[in-house]
Amino acid sequence: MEEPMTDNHNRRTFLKVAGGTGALGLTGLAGCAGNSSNGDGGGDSGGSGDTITLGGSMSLTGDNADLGRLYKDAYQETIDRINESGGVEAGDGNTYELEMVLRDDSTDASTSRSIYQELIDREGIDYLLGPYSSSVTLPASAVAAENEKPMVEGGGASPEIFSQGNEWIFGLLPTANKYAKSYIDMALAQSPTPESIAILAEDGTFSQSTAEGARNKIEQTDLELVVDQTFPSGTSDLSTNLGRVRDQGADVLLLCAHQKHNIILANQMESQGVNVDAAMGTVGSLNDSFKGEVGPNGDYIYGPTSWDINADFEDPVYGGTQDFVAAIEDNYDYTPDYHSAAGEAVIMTFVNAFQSVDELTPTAVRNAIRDSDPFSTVYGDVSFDDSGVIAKNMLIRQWQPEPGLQTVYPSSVAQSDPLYPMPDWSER
Amino acid sequence: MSNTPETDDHAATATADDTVLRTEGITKRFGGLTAVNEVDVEVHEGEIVGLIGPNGAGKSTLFNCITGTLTADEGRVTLQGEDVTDWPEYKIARAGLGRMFQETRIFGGMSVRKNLLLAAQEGGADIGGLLRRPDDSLMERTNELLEYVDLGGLADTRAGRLSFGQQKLIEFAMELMAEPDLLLMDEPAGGINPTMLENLIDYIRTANDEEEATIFLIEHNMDFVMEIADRIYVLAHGERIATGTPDEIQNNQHVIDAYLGRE
Amino acid sequence: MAIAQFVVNGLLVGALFAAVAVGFALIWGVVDIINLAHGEMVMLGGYTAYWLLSIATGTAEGSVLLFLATIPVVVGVLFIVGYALQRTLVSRVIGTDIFLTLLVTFGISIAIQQLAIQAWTANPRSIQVAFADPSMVVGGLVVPKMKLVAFAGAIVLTGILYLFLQRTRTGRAIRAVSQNPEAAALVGIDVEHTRAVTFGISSAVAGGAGAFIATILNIQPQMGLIYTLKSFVIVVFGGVGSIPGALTGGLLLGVVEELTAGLVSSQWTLAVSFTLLIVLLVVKPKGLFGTGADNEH
Amino acid sequence: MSTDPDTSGLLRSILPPKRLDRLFDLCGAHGWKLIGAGAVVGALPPVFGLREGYMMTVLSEMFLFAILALSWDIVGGQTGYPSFGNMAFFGIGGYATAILVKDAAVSFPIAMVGAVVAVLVFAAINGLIVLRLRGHYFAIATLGILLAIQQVTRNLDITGGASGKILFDVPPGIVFYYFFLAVLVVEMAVVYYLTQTRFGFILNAIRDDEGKATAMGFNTTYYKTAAWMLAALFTGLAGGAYGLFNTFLDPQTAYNGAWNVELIAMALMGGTGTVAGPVIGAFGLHTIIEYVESSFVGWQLVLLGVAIIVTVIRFPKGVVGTLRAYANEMDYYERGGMAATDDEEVTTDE
Repeated sequence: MEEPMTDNHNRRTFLKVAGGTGALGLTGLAGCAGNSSNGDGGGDSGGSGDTITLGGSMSLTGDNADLGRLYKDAYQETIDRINESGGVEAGDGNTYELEMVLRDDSTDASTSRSIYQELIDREGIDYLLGPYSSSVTLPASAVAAENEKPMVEGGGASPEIFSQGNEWIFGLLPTANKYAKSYIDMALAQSPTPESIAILAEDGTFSQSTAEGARNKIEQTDLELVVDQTFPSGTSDLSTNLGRVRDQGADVLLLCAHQKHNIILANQMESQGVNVDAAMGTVGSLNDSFKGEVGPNGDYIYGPTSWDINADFEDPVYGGTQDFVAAIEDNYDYTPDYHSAAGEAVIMTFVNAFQSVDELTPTAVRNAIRDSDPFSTVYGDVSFDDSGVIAKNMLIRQWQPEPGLQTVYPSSVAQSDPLYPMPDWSER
Repeated sequence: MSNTPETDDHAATATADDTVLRTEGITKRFGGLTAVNEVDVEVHEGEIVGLIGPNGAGKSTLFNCITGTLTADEGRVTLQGEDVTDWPEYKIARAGLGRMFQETRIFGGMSVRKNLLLAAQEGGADIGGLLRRPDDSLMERTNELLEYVDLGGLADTRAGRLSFGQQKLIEFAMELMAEPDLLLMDEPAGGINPTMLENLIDYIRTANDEEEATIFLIEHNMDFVMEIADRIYVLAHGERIATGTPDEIQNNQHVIDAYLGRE
Repeated sequence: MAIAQFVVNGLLVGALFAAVAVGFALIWGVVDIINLAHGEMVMLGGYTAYWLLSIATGTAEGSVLLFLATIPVVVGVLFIVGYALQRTLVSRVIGTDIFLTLLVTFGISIAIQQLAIQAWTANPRSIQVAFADPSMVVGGLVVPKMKLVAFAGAIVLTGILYLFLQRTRTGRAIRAVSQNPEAAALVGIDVEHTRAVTFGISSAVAGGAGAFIATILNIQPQMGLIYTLKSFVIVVFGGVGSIPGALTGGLLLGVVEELTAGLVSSQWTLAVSFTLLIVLLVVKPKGLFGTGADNEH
Repeated sequence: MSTDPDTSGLLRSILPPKRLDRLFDLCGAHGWKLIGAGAVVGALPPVFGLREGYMMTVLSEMFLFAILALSWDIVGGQTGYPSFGNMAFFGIGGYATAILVKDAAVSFPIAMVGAVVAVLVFAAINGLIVLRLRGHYFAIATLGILLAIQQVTRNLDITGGASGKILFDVPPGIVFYYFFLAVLVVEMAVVYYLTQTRFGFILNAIRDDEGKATAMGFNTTYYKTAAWMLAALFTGLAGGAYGLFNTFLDPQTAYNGAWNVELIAMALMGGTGTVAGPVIGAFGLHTIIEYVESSFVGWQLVLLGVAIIVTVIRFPKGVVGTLRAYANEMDYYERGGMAATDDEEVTTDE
């Protein structure tokens, strides 16, 4: 689970050779059934002919190459399956095959911008797949708006992307300001009902957005915000801040930060004798490596996720979530995570819109995406609010001593109930 | 005044007009140590004056107080009739004080020619002068000076590549370029071979005779200083113990005692 | 009471800053090098302890005694690393431009840090030391036991270094080289070897501090820079080459940071540290205990 | 510490020092034409159709890095004050432009003027503090100021805090391509001209021996500050444009720590204290880093570290300096050997 905003990389990720890796067309990957007709494509396939081309830039090399691959594989697998089963029956009465052009931006904003500009100008592409990470998505979304082409993205979760009044961008990840919402709802549903909450937030973009969202949420509840502290990313000691949490007797603790600080949190809660009823870290708290570092100190800690691999949602292409998981595992030799599922939903968002428009134009497709009723994908139900963000809340998972990581909220998808309140350190 | 037996004998012989440098009661302490104690010196136009004394006598400290490198704790320094005691070092230099260092300091990373061009005062500090490229007359002057000190072929060589003796000549040529009212030289004869020493004595003499250069120099090489100086000051333990012509100094009992180490 | 707690928190981490900074001060004083790779020695020390425990127990967890048993090994390994760095790389730029000496240690810092990322990933790690009851309350102040152990460890490391310099033959050689390398060479001291030993013991103490840091905070390949900079602040405060100065400076920096975090806001702690550095450089360039930092050349 | 004896044998047969020396003389005699030719060549690619995309960005960034390295060298190489905090100028320029364009809604050119003013004011205050220090203290003080500014930027509202500034509606890439090229050409011309003037000589004199320069009557503080402001001016211009070029600015990008090292490494590898060196270093190192990053992902910073170590130990004079030393290796003996009666003391390096 990577943070969707790469504000933490300490150097500029350099540009790199794009080109070649791009025009994959339909020339299938090993393991995909070989229905690869019309793979020579490219060109002016936007509105006419029997092919629709989706184009975008993605982190295919560099620091985030591993994550970029999750999107690329999910896109490709989904498009291949759709074409195998005959393509998309669009609302204009024609049937289209899908084609994808994906170029490498190595998480560099200016490279990404020029790729999108080129895809639109040179390749005549009308439907854009978003890039990875918020800082790349933001400028890319501006290109989409300038050229009036719809962009659907599953890789940027900063609220800034959607607060610019841009009507051409749609995001499938709940934005950072929603990360804490479910957690607070969950805590308020427990007994004894918590009365006070503490926020400790790192001074990075993403963490600050998360904290801001949490503050807004808290205002709508009876919770009292007893500690609200920001600390620098470079800080490696939270003991003074945790001392505050302890002295103020906060019932619920929210740490808006990355894995490094989650580790410090878990260890220093113990050593500082901080006994809260619930504690959540926003990013990196659900990783195996987090739990590996902190051992039993990580028990009872919560974390948010936008997708649960154990869920089962219906999907018109795969059948259901578990079929999607199996397909990725079989064809690509790894277990998909929420990036993969969001990638699948990006394609399905376009497909759903193509099916419902009378004529295939960027504006019509944009309107169809915006006005669509919720539809089910392996990722869950998809529909968008007025700003273009998916109408979806985070799921909450918790490290439980037995059997381990469990989805605990909302109850409709929960594997077990949250262990609340967490036991005092002296009783463990 | 000082507790030396000498009284000021030169005040009578010199008129106020031609005094280039005058120090009055210069005192400099480092912690508990008094390096220079109430020293008075005077240098008149066209003179070559020597400053001698055993190691640690405070000669270089006195120089540093004159140039403004150090600020004297007490006393005054007057240059060409102007009180420069509290001036910053660069301003004193600009007022007409040149200095050659004991260890020879030139700009090793720059060409020999640039070293000389830098020393020329014509450019000045005004923006126009700073941003103009050196003109032909200046270039000609550098060529002349380099020829004069026999280093004409090295104009475009990096100064740092030159031998110690050559660097000393370049430093001297820079002072000829700058034409200061008063030139302080710290052990000019130190560390160079006899042939070059001969040349150097020649150059200093010529500068003194023909350009009427005024020179105040520290020296350990007694033969050299006795040969070249018009007058000599002697420092010991930070105090002026004698002054006079080379002959007078050579026969002065205080000086002999000081060099033999008697208190 | 709250202020007392902040001060205690500050002293507890400040001792670790001090243990890191003494080596930095020593190298600066003796070899006249600002070792920008000093923070990487802290990092390597932390990882060495981490892997030793992992090998011994299968996980990076253990009792206090087991953890303490790794310290001599960490110190030994880092001594070798420091010694080798000086002998193979740093010695080649001694006496040249200061800028080149800074750059070479900066290059070493980047290379070690990035190799560590390649070898161990950028994930943060920490050593878990098991205590029956991890924190204790003394007079109303919360004192985590492991922090107390780390505090004591840092003080002991610093003390040993101090005694080593004062009492041993090698220590005297180091001090001689620091005062006058030429004279030291004349009386038969192997200056190159002595400088390398200085690098070695400085790295060793930093590495030992790194092991303690791994238990109470965490370790990451990129953690070094912040410790190097803190060392610089401390040494500017305490004086180049001065071990008592570095110890005082470290404790004080810890207290200042925690007081800022407690009384103002923790988001300003780093800004305060760096501003303190600049102010100190301007008003007190030779340090409060200045023994010979030369501002010129 | 000059040329490597192993390779110099081969080099000697292909390119004897004499010929290289003549080449240097030729370049020296036609400096203005070379800069002019460079400007024309730099302006050509867009004329022949390169208007966007990867190569366009790479070239723009090469110009950008050359500006940064050359600016660093005005103070670090020419004046001998190696700053480890030049990115502070870049960040201030970037933020000033971003705030003016986004919050005050002024046009790009006017915002650049504002950015220049902001950077110069900052440089003047900053210079007052750090230029009193020398050596280690100067280097670390500049780094400290960079980090302090970064922290302050993180905590202010006007800069957008840690989230930074997003800039929409920016000019197209080609505008920045020509902007960076123009700034670079102007800067090269300015530095080249200054190296031939008294002002340039004084900067070099401060580098070689500041005490002596003072003793010769130069108020070195005045000249150091002027050089410092000049470096700040060009770095700030580059930063001001970069924010818009990148469409996004946060404290991490604006005060980029890796760039801060790269720009020094570029000047060092090309050859400090020269006009061509930092530019050659920027083009060369940027190309290498690009290549390594695409071919050996994750190793580019290892390479940077190793490259710095090797350069410092083997070629501290950089490409230009090493070649020049090689070209001039004989001239001392040829031109002045007869005068060198006691030349056992020839110092080969400072």
